[in-house]
Amino acid sequence: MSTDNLGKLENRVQLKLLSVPENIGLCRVVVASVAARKDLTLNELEEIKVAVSEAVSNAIIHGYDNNPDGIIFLEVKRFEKGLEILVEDKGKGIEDVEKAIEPAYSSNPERIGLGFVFMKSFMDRVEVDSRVGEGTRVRLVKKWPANGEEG
Amino acid sequence: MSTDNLGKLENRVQLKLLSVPENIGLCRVVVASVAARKDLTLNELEEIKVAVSEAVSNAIIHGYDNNPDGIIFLEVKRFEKGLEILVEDKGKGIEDVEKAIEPAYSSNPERIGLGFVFMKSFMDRVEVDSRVGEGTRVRLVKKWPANGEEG
Amino acid sequence: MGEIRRFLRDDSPVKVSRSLKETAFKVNRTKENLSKELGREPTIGEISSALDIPVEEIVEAMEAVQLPSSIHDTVYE
Ligand SMILES: Nc1ncnc2c1ncn2[C@@H]1O[C@H](COP(=O)(O)OP(=O)(O)O)[C@@H](O)[C@H]1O
Ligand SMILES: Nc1ncnc2c1ncn2[C@@H]1O[C@H](COP(=O)(O)OP(=O)(O)O)[C@@H](O)[C@H]1O
Ligand SMILES: [Mg+2]
Ligand SMILES: [Mg+2]
Repeated sequence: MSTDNLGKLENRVQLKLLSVPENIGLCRVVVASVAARKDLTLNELEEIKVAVSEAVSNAIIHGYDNNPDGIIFLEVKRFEKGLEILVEDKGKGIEDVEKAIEPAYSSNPERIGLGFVFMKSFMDRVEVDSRVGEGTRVRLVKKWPANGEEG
Repeated sequence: MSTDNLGKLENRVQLKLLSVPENIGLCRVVVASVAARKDLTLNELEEIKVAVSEAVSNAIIHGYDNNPDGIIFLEVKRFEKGLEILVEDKGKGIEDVEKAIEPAYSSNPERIGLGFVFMKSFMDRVEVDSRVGEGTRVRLVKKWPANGEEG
Repeated sequence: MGEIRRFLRDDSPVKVSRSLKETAFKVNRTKENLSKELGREPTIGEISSALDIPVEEIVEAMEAVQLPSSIHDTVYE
């Protein structure tokens, strides 16, 4: 697990929720409210929300095979210089992480396999830690961009 | 602790957050997104949000004396027939709960002492469990009102 | 305690929250106007001060009018 120097911790929220699809929206709202700094643009906030949706929907769809009784852990930490998000499930885990994060790879032939591509393109750091039969943890880091007049 | 027959559990979310004022808004949003699935009116949803704000701001202001390092626990459970909310702090606790919930009582002469009045008027059940030096737990229950055609 | 229910009565169902939709509409319009004016995308803070709407409300409104919460929702449903 890498460290990023993100400065002082400003807020920290941890959630434990059921793996039901409606909680994807809840995770988006929670992350957006913690992240919503005045100097972000709406597009940047939207990108962070998309990255979180992808990680949480993976936990539900793949980690727990759409079983609504699974538990998802979400942690959001806002620092002076950026945001750190952890999404964790105790589901089936990923056999080959390298392959899973390849663009257009999906273990389900009906899916498009772009979840990790979105996470990587919208966040500054994406780390996947997974063990078969134990679960998966995705760490997402976004450094605050320099926006606005000072930008 | 009383039991209410609220039927089948539909969603459950647990949060652990820092006692910073910005998290009052976060708790409102979380409760609103879990609650908003039902045939509630905007006004009823707004009342639930007010009750949660009062409980969470009490934890911050009284429980932790505005110290931002305290931990607040929020649990929201949506059942078929109603909503259950727990707000917990590990702060200073309440010496005399009976007195604390009296209308217009506040331990701080500059405050108006209507927090519990709002909670009681907007929710169907308000229970306070507190121990000096250990903390306070407030349980709020709202039964879904009979709105619309079935009403 | 009925007098405590001092809020503007709004008995419209939650799912079609008109006020949030209106906020989202205003936010999008202001975002476009400010983009032209500034020659870049405005920040949430700039939109918030232009409309005099708190950041928290902007965030909530933008989420409320969101389409599928993941590109996967369509597949999932
Ligand atoms: N939380 C998870 N648990 C188990 N497997 C996962 C998890 N997240 C991702 N995967 C695996 O990684 C693959 C690629 O994920 P992704 O890029 O989001 O594409 P997609 O979701 O469309 O399959 C998935 O098909 C799945 O096999
Ligand atoms: N979480 C808490 N921890 C400690 N004391 C509390 C807590 N919640 C309420 N109290 C006590 O109960 C009193 C009444 O609360 P409330 O009705 O919300 O009025 P107010 O917040 O305006 O004082 C407070 O003044 C405080 O002494
Ligand atoms: Mg995916
Ligand atoms: Mg109070």
